[in-house]
Amino acid sequence: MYSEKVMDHFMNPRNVGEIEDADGVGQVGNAKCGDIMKMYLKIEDGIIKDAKFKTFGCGAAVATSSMATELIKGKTIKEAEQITNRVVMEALDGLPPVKVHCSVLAEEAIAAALQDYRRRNGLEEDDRYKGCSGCCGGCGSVEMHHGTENDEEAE
Amino acid sequence: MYSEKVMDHFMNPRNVGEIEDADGVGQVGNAKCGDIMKMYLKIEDGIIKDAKFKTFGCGAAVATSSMATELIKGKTIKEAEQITNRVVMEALDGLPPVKVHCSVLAEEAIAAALQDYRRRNGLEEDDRYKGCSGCCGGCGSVEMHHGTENDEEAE
Amino acid sequence: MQKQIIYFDHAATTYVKPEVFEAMKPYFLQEYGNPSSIYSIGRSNRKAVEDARISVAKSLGAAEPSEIYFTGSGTEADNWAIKGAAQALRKKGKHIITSSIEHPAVMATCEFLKKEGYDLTIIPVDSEGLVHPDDVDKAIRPDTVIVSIMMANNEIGTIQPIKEIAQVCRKHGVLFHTDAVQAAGNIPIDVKDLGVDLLSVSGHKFYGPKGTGVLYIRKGVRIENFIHGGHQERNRRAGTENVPGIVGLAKALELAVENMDAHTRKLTSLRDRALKGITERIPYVRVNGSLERRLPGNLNVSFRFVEGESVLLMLDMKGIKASSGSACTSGSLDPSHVLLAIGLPHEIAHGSLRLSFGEINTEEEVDYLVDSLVEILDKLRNMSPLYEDFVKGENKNV
Amino acid sequence: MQKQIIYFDHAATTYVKPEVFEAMKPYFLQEYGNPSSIYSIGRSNRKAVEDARISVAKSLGAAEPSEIYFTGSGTEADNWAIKGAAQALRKKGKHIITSSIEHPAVMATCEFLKKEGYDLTIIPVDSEGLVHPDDVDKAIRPDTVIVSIMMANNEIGTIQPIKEIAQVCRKHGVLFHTDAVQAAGNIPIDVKDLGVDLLSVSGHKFYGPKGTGVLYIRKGVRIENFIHGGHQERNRRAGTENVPGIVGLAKALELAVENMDAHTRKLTSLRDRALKGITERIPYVRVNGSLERRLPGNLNVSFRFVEGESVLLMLDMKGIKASSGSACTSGSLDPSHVLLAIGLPHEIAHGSLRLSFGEINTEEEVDYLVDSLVEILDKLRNMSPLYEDFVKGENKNV
Ligand SMILES: Cc1ncc(COP(=O)(O)O)c(C=O)c1O
Ligand SMILES: Cc1ncc(COP(=O)(O)O)c(C=O)c1O
Repeated sequence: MYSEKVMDHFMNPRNVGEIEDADGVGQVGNAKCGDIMKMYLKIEDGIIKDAKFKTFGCGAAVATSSMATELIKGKTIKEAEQITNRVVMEALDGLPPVKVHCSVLAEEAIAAALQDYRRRNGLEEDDRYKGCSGCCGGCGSVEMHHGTENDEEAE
Repeated sequence: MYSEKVMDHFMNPRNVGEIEDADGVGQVGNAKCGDIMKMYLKIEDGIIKDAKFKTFGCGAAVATSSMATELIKGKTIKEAEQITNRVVMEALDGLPPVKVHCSVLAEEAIAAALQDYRRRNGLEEDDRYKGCSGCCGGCGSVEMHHGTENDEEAE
Repeated sequence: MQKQIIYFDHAATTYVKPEVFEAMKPYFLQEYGNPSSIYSIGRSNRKAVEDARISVAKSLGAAEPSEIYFTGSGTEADNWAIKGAAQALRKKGKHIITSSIEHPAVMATCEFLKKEGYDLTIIPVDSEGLVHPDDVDKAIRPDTVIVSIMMANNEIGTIQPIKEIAQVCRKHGVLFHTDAVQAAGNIPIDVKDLGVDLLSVSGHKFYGPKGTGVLYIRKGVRIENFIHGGHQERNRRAGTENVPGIVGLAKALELAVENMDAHTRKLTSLRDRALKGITERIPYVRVNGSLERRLPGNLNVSFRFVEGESVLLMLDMKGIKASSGSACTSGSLDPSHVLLAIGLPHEIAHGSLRLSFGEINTEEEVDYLVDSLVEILDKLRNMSPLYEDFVKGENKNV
Repeated sequence: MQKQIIYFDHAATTYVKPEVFEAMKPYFLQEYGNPSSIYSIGRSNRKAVEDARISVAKSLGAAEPSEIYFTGSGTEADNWAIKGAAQALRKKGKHIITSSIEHPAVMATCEFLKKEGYDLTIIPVDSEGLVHPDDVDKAIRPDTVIVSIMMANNEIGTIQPIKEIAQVCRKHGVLFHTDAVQAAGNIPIDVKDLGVDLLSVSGHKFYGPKGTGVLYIRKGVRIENFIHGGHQERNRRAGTENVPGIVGLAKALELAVENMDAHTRKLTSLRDRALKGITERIPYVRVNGSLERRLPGNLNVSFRFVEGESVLLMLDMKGIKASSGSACTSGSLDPSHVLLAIGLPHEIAHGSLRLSFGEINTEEEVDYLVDSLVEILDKLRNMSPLYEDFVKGENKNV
């Protein structure tokens, strides 16, 4: 079902973790849909010096997170904005049709983290980023995603 | 599907043929249903001295004809009248349900031949015999069976 | 009574070819996973199913593998096509067209829909068993939802002008289904060239396994699902895939298409040999169906004055397996509806024999068949009151 | 990554046992005749089918072999039972009752009928997945035509009080169907004692072949046919009989019933060993379904903060095959409707794993599974933003 590249990035994900003093943090998706991506960026002089992620989700979600962080590291913000879900998918040698939404999530997670960076730095917000298109139609803005439905107790 | 007895009487039918100077001849069934039995009886002093048959029909039709002639040979007319389809079937170790009508036909062929004998000899006709019950519901009296739908040309 | 079995009933069912069996085997014992599973044992199964789909698509000339749906039988494919189309197009109308010589899988399905309130037009056939496209043209109404005409008949082997009928249907914008259960693997099929919308196949007519079938659904054609449930077959036919069955069907069809020329030559030659022997040596015989537009392996003859089952049983005692009408309808008292439809009187229809030749048959077997028939017909006619009447009538005429 | 495969997904499908395969084999290659034929090769097939029917009747406790109908899958049996009853009883009404944890084969069939204008009542289950007979009692209306409640659930293994539900239905004179696809061959079934009217079975859940099923129809119960066509199965299910499949299903069920005690002991012990290992060594785990009324081989657990497919894939990399929810529904984005029905929040339902043990499994395999899960959960939770939030929250609370 998954390409070898996907399986490689799933089994050996690059850039897993947090960045304590991140310059931008974005989280998209929600637990209801089964996918949450949280992206941490370290940005210096408009260049993405480091990127890390945490992901709750399926194999494709983990692999696209991993690939997306790989693709944006060392890029300028402008360049990072060009990393669409299509680019991530191609870098992974494709995804099964039912998993395409995961790559959309990766694109949106980057966008959300960049938006957070702009906001923190008083930069003009990118009106291209209108919030997540929604893995399952239920998503709203970045803030809304954060921590939703994450407070129920497992027995 | 058929018992060994049925197959034996089908493959080696007893009493096939005509009796030139028969005392009673009966024919039942019709070609439309795929079964016709013609029974010839030689009767002396109220005893069936000989019985022969010709049958157009399936394995069960041939076997019941054969068994029926065997059963009535040497019997008095009264005794022969007791040979119901059930008796013929039992003597053959049974028939598949869809073939039970063939044994009815055998009973009726005997009855028709005996009726013919009575008629020829001015004896009282047996009101028990009302004509064939019909292998396929389409039959009427003995006369009607005779030769019906038997005149179409094969190409 | 000889011990060896001579099988002339390949239209009823075929054995599974050893190559086909070998292809199926691993999917029973080792590669048994569920194709819907995401792990690797399930994935190899998934691949086997999708490879089979590609292969069947190629064998039938489909534009895309996604037009191929695996079913549990030819009958299921027929039910699905007709009921599914009727249901999907309810708003358009409730009129169905079929022919008078369809297999019960189509005929009983149409009769069921008739009971449900559908109008049913049954197109007659000519004396060779052919449907005339013009008759279809005339029968189509604005409320017609589907036309179902079989590609090749299972009893008399007649091959219909499917391409022409498909054109008529397309002209009217009406869905066209063909039951190709007897055709598939026996004559070339190219669904694109034929222009059909729906086409049914059954695995066990070309040396594949029983309990397997295919419904071809042309891309863009929407019919209602028939078996509802899980997401198998792209949400259109539910039930855990019969992986060995699917692999076997595809392999068998592949082999059949590969060997089509040799198969046709061999079966036609056996058929013609039998035909010649029978008609030369047995009087009062009628050959049923078209001699030109005919399945290579099919021969259907009527022997006057005798009844078919008797002939079959006596052949069976000689080790020869054949059929009288369709195997499916044995047990019924009525003679074959197909033989009646081509105009045979009942008593002659009753005396009919279907011989369907296959790849294992030999000329020696055919010669033995003819010898056996000569002997059997002699015996049965001597036992027949109809023959007696006929001979007496003849003698009178002399 | 180890090469050997460890299969813990027997609820999705099983391999075919070698004895079963051997029983099927002759019907592919030698005894290939059509059971509807009258000649001897067909007759031996007929006998094989009828012997299988007798055997299945015995295995299920049916009063008569004639109550057993062979189908092309468990899904087909479910479709037939529900649609057939609905159609036959249309005059009585258009109300159907089912439960919230049915397999898609039942659920999608009911949804289809709903689209056709039927009223559908879906009975909820409690937190263990149990249907309460009282709820069925209350749901039955004068226009109810059928109640369909599964015998044992495919995801959480819960066994329903079928006898009690059947009594409720009988009291009201309403037909009762149970999908026993997961139950058959795994727990004892006695249709007479249960008092059900209709019961579905699938061959590939107890080491029999895929693409085979059974519908038990109690004597006297009249439902409309589902697959129309030839006269097979006493005119009630058309299509050339899948003789090897039927023989295989019967043989597999026979073996399962014979070995039921040992099977139950072994699977329960493996299941309990896994349960103990997992709950002792992994925190934040929830066990789903009843521990008392449960299929012996079923274990269903939810791991908080992680997503099920990731767990499955990592297990797969270690050679371990399991399932997350039902195999049939993988490919869907929604978490299992069964887990939601027993009250799990979405995110916890997403992190669920179904382990279904089988006769080939060993204690060593179970121990390896537990070790693997410990390692995998550690890795995935470290990658999970939900776990990060949870830990930070915990820390804050300290
Ligand atoms: C409870 C239940 N019902 C029905 C089915 C469908 O059976 P089949 O796959 O044979 O169609 C399954 C399994 O797939 C099942 O687990
Ligand atoms: C023309 C035709 N259609 C349909 C069928 C039904 O196929 P199956 O037996 O696979 O259901 C048959 C044969 O049985 C057939 O000959």
